[in-house]
Amino acid sequence: MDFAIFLVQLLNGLQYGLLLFLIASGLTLVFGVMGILNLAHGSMYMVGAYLVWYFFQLTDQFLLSALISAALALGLGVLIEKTLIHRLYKRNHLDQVLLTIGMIFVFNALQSILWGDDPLGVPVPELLSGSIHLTELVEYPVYRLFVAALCLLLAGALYLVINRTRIGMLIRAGESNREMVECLGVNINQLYTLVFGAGVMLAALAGVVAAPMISIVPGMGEHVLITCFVVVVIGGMGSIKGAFVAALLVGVVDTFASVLVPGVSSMIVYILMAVILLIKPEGLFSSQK
Amino acid sequence: MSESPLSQSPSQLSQANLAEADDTSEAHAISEAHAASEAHARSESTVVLETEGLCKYWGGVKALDNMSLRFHERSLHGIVGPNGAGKSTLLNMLCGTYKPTAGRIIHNGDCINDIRPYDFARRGIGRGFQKTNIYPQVTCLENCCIAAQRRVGGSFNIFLPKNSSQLLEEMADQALAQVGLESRRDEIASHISYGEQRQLEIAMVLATAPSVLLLDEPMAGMGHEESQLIIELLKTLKKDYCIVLVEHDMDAVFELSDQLTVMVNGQHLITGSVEEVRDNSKVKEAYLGQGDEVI
Amino acid sequence: MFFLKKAENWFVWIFFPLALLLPLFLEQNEFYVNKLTSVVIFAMFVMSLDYLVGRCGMITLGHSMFYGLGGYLFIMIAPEYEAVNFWVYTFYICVIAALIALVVGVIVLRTSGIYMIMITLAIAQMCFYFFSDSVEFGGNDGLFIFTKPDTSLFGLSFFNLDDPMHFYYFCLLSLFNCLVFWKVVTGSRFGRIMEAVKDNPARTTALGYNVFLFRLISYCMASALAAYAGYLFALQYGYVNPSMMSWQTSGTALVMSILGGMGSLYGAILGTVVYEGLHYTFEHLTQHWLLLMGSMIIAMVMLFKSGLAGVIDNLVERRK
Amino acid sequence: MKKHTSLLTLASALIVSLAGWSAPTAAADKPIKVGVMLPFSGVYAALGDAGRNGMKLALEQHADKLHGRNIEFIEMDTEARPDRAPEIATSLMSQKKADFIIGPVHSGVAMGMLKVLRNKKPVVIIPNAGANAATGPWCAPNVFRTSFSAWQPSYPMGKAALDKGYKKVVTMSWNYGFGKESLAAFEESFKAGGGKVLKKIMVPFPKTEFQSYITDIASLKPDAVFVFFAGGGAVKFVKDYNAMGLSGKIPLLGSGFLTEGTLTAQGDAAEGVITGLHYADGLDNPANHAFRADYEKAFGKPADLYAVQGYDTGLLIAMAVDQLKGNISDQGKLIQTMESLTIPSPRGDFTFSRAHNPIQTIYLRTVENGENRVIGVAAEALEDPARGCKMK
Repeated sequence: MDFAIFLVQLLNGLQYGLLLFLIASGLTLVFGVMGILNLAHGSMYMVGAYLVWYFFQLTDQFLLSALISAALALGLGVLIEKTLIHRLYKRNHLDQVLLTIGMIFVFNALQSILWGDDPLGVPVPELLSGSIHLTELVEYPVYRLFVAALCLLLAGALYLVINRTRIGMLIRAGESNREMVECLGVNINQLYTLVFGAGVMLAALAGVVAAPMISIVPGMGEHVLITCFVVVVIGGMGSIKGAFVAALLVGVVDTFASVLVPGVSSMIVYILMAVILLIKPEGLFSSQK
Repeated sequence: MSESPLSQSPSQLSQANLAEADDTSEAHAISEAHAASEAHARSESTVVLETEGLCKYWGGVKALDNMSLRFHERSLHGIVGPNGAGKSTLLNMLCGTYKPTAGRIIHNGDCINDIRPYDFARRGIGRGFQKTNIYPQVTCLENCCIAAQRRVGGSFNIFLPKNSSQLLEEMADQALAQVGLESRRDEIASHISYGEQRQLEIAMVLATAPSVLLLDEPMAGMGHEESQLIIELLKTLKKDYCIVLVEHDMDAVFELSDQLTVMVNGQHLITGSVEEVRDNSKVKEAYLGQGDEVI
Repeated sequence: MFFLKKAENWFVWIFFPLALLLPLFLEQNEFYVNKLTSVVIFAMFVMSLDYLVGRCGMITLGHSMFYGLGGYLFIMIAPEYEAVNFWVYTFYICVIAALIALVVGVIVLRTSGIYMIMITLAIAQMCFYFFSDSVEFGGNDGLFIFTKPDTSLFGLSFFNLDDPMHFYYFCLLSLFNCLVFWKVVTGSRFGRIMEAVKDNPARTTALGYNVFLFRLISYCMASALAAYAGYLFALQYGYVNPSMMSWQTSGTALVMSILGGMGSLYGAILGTVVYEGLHYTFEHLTQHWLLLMGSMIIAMVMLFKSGLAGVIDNLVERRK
Repeated sequence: MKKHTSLLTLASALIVSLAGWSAPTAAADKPIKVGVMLPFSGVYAALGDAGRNGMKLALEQHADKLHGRNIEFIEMDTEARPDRAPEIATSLMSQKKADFIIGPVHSGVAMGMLKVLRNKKPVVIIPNAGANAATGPWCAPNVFRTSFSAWQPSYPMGKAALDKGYKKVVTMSWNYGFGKESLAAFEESFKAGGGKVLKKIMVPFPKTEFQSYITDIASLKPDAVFVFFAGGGAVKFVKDYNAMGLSGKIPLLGSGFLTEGTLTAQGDAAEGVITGLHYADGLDNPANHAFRADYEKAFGKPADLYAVQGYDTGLLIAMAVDQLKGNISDQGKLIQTMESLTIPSPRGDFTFSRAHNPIQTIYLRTVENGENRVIGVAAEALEDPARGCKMK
């Protein structure tokens, strides 16, 4: 592997990792603040991709479709929290697992009924459709760089929100001590609704920005779910910073392993997770004590 | 359990004599009736548990620094200090939850630094927790059965029915009787009052037949009357066991302790009789300096 | 005697006689017998998971690994074209599975909660990909078992594995034995401490018990019985496939177990039967059965606090 | 109140599940029972749907040739889960007493299904799954296939690549049975003609992160790339290949599934991809034109390969029933009749080999303006070698 190719691969890995982070951040946020294990998180990613495809068919405007989809996802998240999740805070994790598995079924069925089972695609927006020459053969599409930049931007924004705002303070407080937040006189219900909605929106947003790069197919949510859980666990449940580091780690390791050690590439992320959990049983940056 | 005085090292002897001297005066203050017998018991007492230069660092923070203490048989050793003084850290190390960074823990003459956490209980070091720590969904009797079963054995037998042993039940009943919870025998543990739950916790430790009882704030969060119950209970128990008591309730500690250690910021400040400690200027300084607690 | 709780007693006395008689009405129909057999086999697997999660507090999403291994181990250790003894190989498979669980458990049981879920998942996925990528074990398409084992014991053959009815009754007996076994275990001195470990590991350590060892033993037992169920599944159709080890299999089993009422053991049977029954019905009702299934699961979790067993418990207690 | 609702839900759950178990098995002798086991949910749902539609279209069109016998369809969702295959197959055979069993799409499911159905009463017609074994070591008198073996579309591509002057190629596919068999068939003819395979990349199924592999291909600089992917993976691969700037520089060849039913989603990225397959949408023959018009009219969307295969399955049933004048009770005769048929398929006429796999023409196609255009014939009347099949 010469150096130029090495750099391209590194870029591949980082870009994949950043997208993973975008999906995983919502998952870890919801778990960290609310203690909810949302197995239907992957379905939200799927919903985002299908929504943007649908609105793109109607409007032919990618940006507009993306905004509508994100807003709808936020609404969906709030709705789910208000109607279902809300009643389960006092129950144990396993009931939440059962509920969210039920939700996976429902979303998969709705997807099949509403949008059919053919693989779908969304074209890359005109403005971002160019590509940059990296080596004599390899080009890098501008859209992917844009997605990487967007993910970085969102990561930065999340960092600022969590560390610099009042809501962020409550979220941090919630991560370390859930009862305490209630003592602060905060309306915990509103905070939870907001956080769950935001989590769903982040996942859907990932689906939206990924849509032009991927094929939109049934079952896409489940594939991504497991990888996301790996990322979240490596990073330490509930830690946004951990999810960021872990996502990049998984992205880069997976990319290089698939080329260098193809024999174990199917297992590499699991091996990575197992090793990290053996060294640090609570993940890299656990906030739960 | 009782060793002959001949086997004691000179230092232990002097310690014992010291304790005796302290005790007579203190015993006066508590109860004249028991004074004679207690003084007698103390004079023969031996060191059961001992720490030598015990340290615990969390990263760069010294939670506990160079702590050397001796805990005697059939006596109650109180440990006080402001919040964050390292009392719970000390207790957690004495029962094996934390491993010491440096120093030694000696039980009946053996260094037990490196034994497994569960082996502490097997050696007779039983502990109660700061927060109530029982099995809330089963009966009080069952709580004590779980504790006593280790003595009966068969815990790895997957075919031996759990209620097959008369002996086990007797042991559990006896432990309940010791703390005066016979009447609550068949109640679900989470249904009895908070004070009773603390008593139950002590009963569970007793059911393991310990020689040392490590108690972490058994009176925390209790009303006056409930506290009084525990105080009476501890007074009885200290006739038979070596008790290490971490407690915030100063009145109770002064009333109960044979020996008293004051800790500040992980450091050992003073160990002595209640009077010695009460009159010590360093102690007053430390507490007044902290400002949040006054003796 | 074993079934102390009233609801449990009722369930056992209704379910098993019913299950015994049912095939007599379905004799002409091989499919129903086969379907019932696979439900009974899966219930055994779910029960072992139910013990692990509900009675030991160890939540695993990698239990399907042992289910799949039950089938694959047979293929690995038995000669391809020679009938081996069923009982001997049952013993082998359970022992080997327990040994594997011993090694895996030493790694896995260092963690707990969500981290344990994930690390068990990771190990199961590795195992899944090992078989799925392998050439010699048929890869993604799976493998056939050409020769079914011979079931004679001391020269006497009680039943024939190729006869679906025989096989069904044998599996039903196995299920009953499993239930009794788990009841005995949970009612034993070991079970008492295991329960204590689940409720309060710190306290149990402080009482002088080696918590890790209790967990490890339970993990090995549950894994061995999961492998046994997988072994029976492989024998039913003579076919193994890596999808037996997929995380979806673990997930389904977990759903059945929660649905039935976590930790109630007999709830595992209840959960499996109801889940499979609903699945079967909805599937024949509409192509979009997933929608009905999902809604049903959501409805049940919202309404029943401790699964179906909890509902039955309440009913029976109220009548008292 | 709350107790009541929960009770009701419980009761209904129990009743519904019990009702399921005790569904009556009334067996009317009259209609011909066609059991369908295709995936109607999950990743392969689109394929299952198209196959079923095609088959129904054929049987409706030829309803007059069934000698008064009706067709009763029994549809089962395999969910593409191999572990469920034996159960569903038994259900169709013993419970529903199906005369024909149609399925599946997924090769793993095919293996589990054949385990149960080989040499049994129902006649099995495989409308898609291409595992070589089904008409190889696992062939059986009662098992027919109207689609292809994995070997068929890939084998001629080796020669086609050599003809175009490609000497060094990289091959790539998902690491599962069908992918491996496709690559092996390609290599068989490619190596025999003196070609060299630089690297064989097996991607774990169902991973769709292809960028690192494509970068790897770029670093190897082969003359061409031969791949097998299908469905969503094919869309993603072709898009990634184009996005990384390789299309137009390193020609992309593939087993035909790379561009079947995926072209809309692939968009411009698929332009110029060369594939081999036994069918192409734009195939110029009367049967195809008629079929495509009818299909679009009936289902409101254009037909694809999977619909054609389903259609031929329907044709096969209809023609066999017609020849036997509606009496299909003698399995031996039925099989004999089916073996002798020439199917007037939209892909061109085909007959069955001794292993019951179609002997068919493989077309060479390229993507132009979002359509698979036939640019030649890769192999005329190609017969699968049926290695390991002991049937005469």
